[in-house]
Amino acid sequence: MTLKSALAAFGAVSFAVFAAPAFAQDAAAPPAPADDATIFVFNTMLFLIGGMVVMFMAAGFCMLEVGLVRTKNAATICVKNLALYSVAGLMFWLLGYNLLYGVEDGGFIGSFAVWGADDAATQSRDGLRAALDEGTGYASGSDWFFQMVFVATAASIVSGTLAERIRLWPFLAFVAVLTGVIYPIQASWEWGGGWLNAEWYANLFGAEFSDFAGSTLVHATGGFAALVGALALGPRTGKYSENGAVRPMPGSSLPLATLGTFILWLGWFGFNGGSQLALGTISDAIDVSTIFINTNIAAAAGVMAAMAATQMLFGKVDLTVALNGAIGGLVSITAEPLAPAIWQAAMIGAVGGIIVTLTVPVLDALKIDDVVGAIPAHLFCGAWGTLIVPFSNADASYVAQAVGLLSIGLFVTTMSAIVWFALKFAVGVRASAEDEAVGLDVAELGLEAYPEFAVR
Amino acid sequence: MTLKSALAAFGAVSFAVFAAPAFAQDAAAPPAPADDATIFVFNTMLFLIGGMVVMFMAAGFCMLEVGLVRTKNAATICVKNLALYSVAGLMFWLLGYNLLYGVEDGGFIGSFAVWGADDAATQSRDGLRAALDEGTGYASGSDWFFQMVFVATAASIVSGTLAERIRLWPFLAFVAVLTGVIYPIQASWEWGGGWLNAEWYANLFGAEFSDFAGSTLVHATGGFAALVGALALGPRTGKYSENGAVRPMPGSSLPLATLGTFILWLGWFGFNGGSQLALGTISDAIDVSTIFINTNIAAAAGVMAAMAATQMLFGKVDLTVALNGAIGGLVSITAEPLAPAIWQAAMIGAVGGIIVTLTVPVLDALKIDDVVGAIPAHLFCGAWGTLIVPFSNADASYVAQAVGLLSIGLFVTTMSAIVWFALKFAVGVRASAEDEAVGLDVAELGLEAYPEFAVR
Amino acid sequence: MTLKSALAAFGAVSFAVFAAPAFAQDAAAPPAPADDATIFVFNTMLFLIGGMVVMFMAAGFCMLEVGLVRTKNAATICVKNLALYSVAGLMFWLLGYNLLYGVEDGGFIGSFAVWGADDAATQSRDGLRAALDEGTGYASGSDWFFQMVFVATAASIVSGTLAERIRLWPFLAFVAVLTGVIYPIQASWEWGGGWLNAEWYANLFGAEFSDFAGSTLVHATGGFAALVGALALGPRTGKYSENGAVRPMPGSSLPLATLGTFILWLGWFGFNGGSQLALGTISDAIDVSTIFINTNIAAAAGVMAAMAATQMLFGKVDLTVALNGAIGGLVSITAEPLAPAIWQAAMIGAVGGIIVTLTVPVLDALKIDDVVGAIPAHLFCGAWGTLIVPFSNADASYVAQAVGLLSIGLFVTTMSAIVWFALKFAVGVRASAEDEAVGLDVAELGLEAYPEFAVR
Amino acid sequence: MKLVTAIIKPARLDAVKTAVLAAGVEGATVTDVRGFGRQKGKKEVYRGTVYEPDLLQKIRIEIAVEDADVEQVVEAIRAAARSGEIGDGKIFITPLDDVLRIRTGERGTTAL
Amino acid sequence: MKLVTAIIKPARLDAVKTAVLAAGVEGATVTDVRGFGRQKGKKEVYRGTVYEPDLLQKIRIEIAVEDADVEQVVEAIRAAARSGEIGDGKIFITPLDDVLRIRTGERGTTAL
Amino acid sequence: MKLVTAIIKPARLDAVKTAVLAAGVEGATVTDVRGFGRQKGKKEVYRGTVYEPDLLQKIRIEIAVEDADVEQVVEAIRAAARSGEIGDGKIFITPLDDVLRIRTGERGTTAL
Ligand SMILES: Nc1ncnc2c1ncn2[C@@H]1O[C@H](COP(=O)(O)OP(=O)(O)O)[C@@H](O)[C@H]1O
Ligand SMILES: Nc1ncnc2c1ncn2[C@@H]1O[C@H](COP(=O)(O)OP(=O)(O)O)[C@@H](O)[C@H]1O
Ligand SMILES: Nc1ncnc2c1ncn2[C@@H]1O[C@H](COP(=O)(O)OP(=O)(O)O)[C@@H](O)[C@H]1O
Repeated sequence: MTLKSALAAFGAVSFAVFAAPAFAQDAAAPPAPADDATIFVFNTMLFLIGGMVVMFMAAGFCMLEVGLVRTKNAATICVKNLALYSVAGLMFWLLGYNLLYGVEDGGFIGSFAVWGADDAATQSRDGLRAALDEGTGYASGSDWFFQMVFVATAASIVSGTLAERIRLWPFLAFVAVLTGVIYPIQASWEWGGGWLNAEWYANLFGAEFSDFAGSTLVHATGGFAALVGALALGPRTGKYSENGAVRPMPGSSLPLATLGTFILWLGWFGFNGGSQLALGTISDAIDVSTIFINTNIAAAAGVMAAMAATQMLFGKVDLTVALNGAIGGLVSITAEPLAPAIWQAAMIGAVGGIIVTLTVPVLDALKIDDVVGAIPAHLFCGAWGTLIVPFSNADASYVAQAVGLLSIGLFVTTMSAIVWFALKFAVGVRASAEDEAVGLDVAELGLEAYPEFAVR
Repeated sequence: MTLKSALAAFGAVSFAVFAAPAFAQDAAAPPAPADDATIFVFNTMLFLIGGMVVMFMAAGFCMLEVGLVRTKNAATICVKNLALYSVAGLMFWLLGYNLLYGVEDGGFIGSFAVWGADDAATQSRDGLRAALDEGTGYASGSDWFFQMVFVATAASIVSGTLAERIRLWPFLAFVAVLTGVIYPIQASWEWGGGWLNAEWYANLFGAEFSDFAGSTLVHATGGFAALVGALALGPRTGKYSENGAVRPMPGSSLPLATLGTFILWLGWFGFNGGSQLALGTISDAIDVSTIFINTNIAAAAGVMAAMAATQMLFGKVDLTVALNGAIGGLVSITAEPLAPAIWQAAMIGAVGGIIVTLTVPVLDALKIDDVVGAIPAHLFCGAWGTLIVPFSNADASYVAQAVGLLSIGLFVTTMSAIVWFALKFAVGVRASAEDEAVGLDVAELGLEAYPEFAVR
Repeated sequence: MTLKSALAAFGAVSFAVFAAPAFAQDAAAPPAPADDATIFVFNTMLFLIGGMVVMFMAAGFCMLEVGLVRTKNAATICVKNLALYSVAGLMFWLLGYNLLYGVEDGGFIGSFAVWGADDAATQSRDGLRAALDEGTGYASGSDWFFQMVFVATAASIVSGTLAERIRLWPFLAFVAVLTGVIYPIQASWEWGGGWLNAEWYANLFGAEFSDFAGSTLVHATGGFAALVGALALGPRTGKYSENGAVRPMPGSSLPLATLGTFILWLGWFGFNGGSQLALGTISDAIDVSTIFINTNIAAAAGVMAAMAATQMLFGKVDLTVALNGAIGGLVSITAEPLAPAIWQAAMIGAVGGIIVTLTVPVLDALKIDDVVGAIPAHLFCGAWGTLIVPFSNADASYVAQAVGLLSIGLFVTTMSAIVWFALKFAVGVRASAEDEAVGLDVAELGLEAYPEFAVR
Repeated sequence: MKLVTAIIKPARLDAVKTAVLAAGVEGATVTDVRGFGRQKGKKEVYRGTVYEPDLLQKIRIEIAVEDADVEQVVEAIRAAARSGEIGDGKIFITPLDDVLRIRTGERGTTAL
Repeated sequence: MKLVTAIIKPARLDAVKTAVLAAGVEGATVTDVRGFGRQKGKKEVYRGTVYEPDLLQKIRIEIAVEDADVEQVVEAIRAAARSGEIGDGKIFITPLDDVLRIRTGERGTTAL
Repeated sequence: MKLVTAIIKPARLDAVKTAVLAAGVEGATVTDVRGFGRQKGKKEVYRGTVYEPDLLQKIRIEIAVEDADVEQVVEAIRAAARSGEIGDGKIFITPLDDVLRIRTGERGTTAL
């Protein structure tokens, strides 16, 4: 190698790899960044590992729900959770991803196209650098995987609320539309770079809409769909008597519900941490760490707040509300897990825990039958988390947050209503009263979840 | 530092680290690879993280099996799963690893030697580079760990099939031989670089045998061992009456079985993804992402296919078959999770789900009592996945796949038969009819899995 | 860029990134290390991923304990585990971390200050290098997260021992003091660089105290606190009759206890592996791999030893003791998971399994009622693991280990006794005999863990 | 006095309870039982195997009543438990020599 | 009519069911119960503690029969339930004043 | 012979068992049941909803005794089961025509 070619090579290298430390003599300069290939792998790993634990949230929702339904519907809720995760994956491949990310800047809907991996952009040195600059320096498949497991989460929320009375196949039909169409369209408005991120929006409402990991896009969306479903279906037979009395139908296995909550808590590190979308730089690594802490503190505060609130209001700690409190805290911090100071995260989560405690009975008073408390935890706390973003993030605006939340709420509610009522009239969504009485397990599946156990 | 030494150092650097971008002026050149130490760490992390989630599959199998046996055998299946994972780890250290990887190129069996970490090769710059080129640039211990958890998987398969009637210690004796001897020898033929990878084999049958993550090597092997065990043991007392009637013995806790399936699904990302064996380059990161997607889609398709098939054939969705369908889809894609297009992965997995649905009753018709459906899911789908590799991978040959599968099947079947019958005549493997009636928990362990629950 | 600036930049680069291969011509030289930013990210990932799986141990403890208590106290143990993890996180933020790591070299106690992230040191090139040299080259938040989940582990141990008779809020008060004050102070002596690491200590006792991942600092500490609690509370009503008979109160769900054990086993890879505190270099990656192997082998040996011991002593394998054996093996290897050869790790773990088997009945003979066997597994095996460190690590001294263990034992015992008795006299810690009879679930929470299941 | 023991379908428990309370009964004891009789289990398929569950879930209600109230109580149960399908169950009437209330030690009909 | 109530070992349920069906019985009601008597629990070791379970799992079968069939049914149960070991159980015969079939309202032996 | 059937609070089972053994009883059969009567469930709050459980856990003990022993056994049960609070339960005494020990075929009081 001649001096000249060595220097030429070197020049390229210093541009490509060492662009930052141009003033490299200065010991106080920021550290040289990792090289681009390394950053690419780190980013991809973030999605894959984060995606794995978020995938495991499917098990968490399943356990939470199976623990909170009665034994006679426990196998059905298992089938639903297994199937909804499957359907979500298939629909997000066939339709969802490109509806979400195929949207134009400032647009309202993406494109109708089956997704396929495309890593051409990152195969050249400059292409990779450009991708890293744009925040897309990762394997395209890892991104798909990560986004897919998010969709499944939204669907899980619905299954919990509507448990014990919805028929299996109509439920899955709704899930297919939710995960293939409704969720992607509204998410495209924000994460796809659609109109909630448009300049006119920011000008009009003070800032772009901001939803870091999906308090609104995932959780409130699932919650809205669940709420409309609960209204379309009506409550479980016998849940509310005419005289206004509410009949408790206690969950059949609180240990499994607790396990489910722990699994969800675990998964949330992937959910929020992975939403940083990058891990290849020092600052990304620091940010992901901050997100882990805020996520954990918010959940912890949600638990303690729900425990304290149930103790004070009802004279006893209610485990099932404490579990909802953990979820409520987690959902609350999801819109902005990075910006808050720890005390802010604690406060945001604690309010989430209190919201859950207060609104669970409110839904019952309204005769909206939400079997597992998903509407308080995901919808109400999702709204709270979204609206409180400007408290810790100066770049956000309360008005912009409210407008975004309402827009998405309106869209999801309308679309869900159309689908629920279409299904209702076309095929019927609700199990017959008799099937409900014997339980969906025997009625729909012809088996029992706990066949040997004597059940009262 | 003088210019001369600087340039000398630089020259070395450009060779070591920037070998690829020799034409570094060209912006369209591939990105510079990460440096060797980084690649080494990435590769090691892939094994460690992948290994962790595969390790957790031991819990998944345990939960799946405990949910599908009757309460009176539930504690015993827990002991078996805990112990088989332990035995597998010890045997793979004492015997297995070197029997597997100590094989000569084209050979039939490795060496008899206790395994010990050896990282000498990667301690020098050139040694590391050479190791990376050969695909062995990782901590030797991380490789051992990853391979070890695979062995445990094969043993788990056996425990499910033979549940509710096999005695504890003879079962563990079989596991010791399976994980220390039988599994390693057959796996050496392929993953050790043995005869299934030999040139003569490729010449004779059109290609080397190809089994990316072990549809045959792990799953069919476990399935063959289980099948022979089921024949050696006979069915549970009362399972088949003389008039041909099959008595269902429903699983005692479908929620736990569902949890187990989700854990297995999670673990499979490590199982298949980790089998890429490298994560330090852009292309490896992309490949691992592809593997994640195909793995997930195959499982999802397996679930939906099994649900649809049970609905059509039996008039009802059968949750337990849907769970088997997930496993069937996963096993089917395991032989080749990288090459298929997504639609191919979906198809491969869906067929897996259908295979399971159709063959579960066939085994019953043959009076082969497979308590958890492991033979359909692991053996039949393992065979299917192996044979279908050439559908997506042009480098594979149908004949080569069939010959490999049959060879391994023959070997594992013969060896297992020898061990099962030796155990049968030496110490007896089957619990007495009376012990079976009261349940192995009380008979063998002197306790009950659910002592306070009233059981019908 | 002029030649001069190029060369200047280059010089800096070669110092920063390529310091090691100064003699780069030598192919036998060690491989060039990864660049500093990469190492930073790797280290941070180790903490985050390790921390995630250790966090999941909270679920593991919860399942182990809920499986080993009776149904009537199952919901309460769930609340306790959920809340203790929450309290631990909050207290370690408010008090614990700085009490632990704010200690002076050779000191006895850290500072009273709320923790906040501080990543200033690693923002400059030289600062980062210095941090890496000192072993602190990671995101400060990732470190906090990792240490926090350790604290929670210690608290989990206490909840298991005292189950079925301790009241909820007093228990949580104790947990707050344990995780906010007691644990951090004693841990500061070793991990904070306090007096157990002082030169005078090493001179006096032959070596510094050595506890890699916390056999003493985490497990024995939890065990001491639990032991004092058990003495302060007394045994469950009816457990021991005057005539010396012990009434077994079998765990209500051994499958859940088994699941919990598998989760703990999984988490332990993060617990011990993450305690390497670094993953960015080849040697760290190799070390972490070694730790994984030793951790796994010790647990496997613990299981098999406990199974063999119960078989020989009691004539039957006892699943619950085998589960304790896994934990015992894991705790035993935790003081030194890196230095032992595999056979040493196997031996250390096996002894742990035997210790558990032998001491579970001893506690009963002493009428110390440890509901889940946490004192044998965590305290006795923690002591064993600590004392045996010099067997494999030549830099440790038996005397130094014993002195450290006793010092910490004395401190934790004294502090715990003060807190337990203060709580006892101030508010009372023990549920009334009547509450104990109906079960804490109904008495304290007003609900049942398994409300539909008929319980004997 | 008589002991009236009814074997009914689980889904009818609430209705029967309400009915007997309305008929003046002050207490009853309920047991989860299984029964077989003319009613056959619905054919089910489990993992591809068709079978008929042979023992069906039933509820057993025992009520101690004064002789004078027997017919009224029996009729209340019958009306509330009846769906008209096979398997609705039976009511058994057996003699009851004496009753004692544990709390007070009262005997006979005052103990009911 | 009589009510024949047998307390048997759980493992014998299938055999007894088959036997009474063969003896002309058309229905029966089964309850999971626990019992104590001469039979002692097998000594067990749990976590190193030796103990004897004091209540053993039993099955209670209740069959309403016509007076004429009592001996035949009792004998069928006895033969099928017997293993010859302590703890095989008991058969109680108690008077049954009347029976009513809920579905039809039939009374007496036709309701059996 | 008589069949003495007691409905008691679950927490009293051990005491009652000890008492009847002391009173010379050699065996008994125990069933988990639920009951309603004068005793009301404690008001509970579940997820913010106040409710009263309507069926309470009880234990049913059946003991076959010789006529001569009836009062002694009844008194032993009463004393051991009594807490003095509403809901302590009832003891029913019903006629028992005959008993058979399955193992030996013995009938009558010798079969007890
Ligand atoms: N001879 C009998 N003795 C005791 N219980 C019976 C008897 N016959 C029926 N039963 C109980 O009554 C239930 C219903 O009886 P079945 O013959 O199925 O229908 P039906 O009540 O309409 O005649 C059975 O499941 C069983 O529990
Ligand atoms: N006096 C009794 N009253 C009610 N049930 C009894 C009585 N004696 C025995 N039993 C029941 O019969 C079962 C078997 O009785 P046991 O004395 O153990 O053996 P055996 O039937 O051989 O005499 C007991 O477990 C109990 O359920
Ligand atoms: N008439 C009855 N027939 C059958 N069982 C009854 C009757 N009355 C009460 N019981 C049983 O006795 C239990 C206690 O009765 P309850 O009226 O609550 O209190 P007390 O025994 O103090 O009168 C009830 O839960 C029920 O199981």
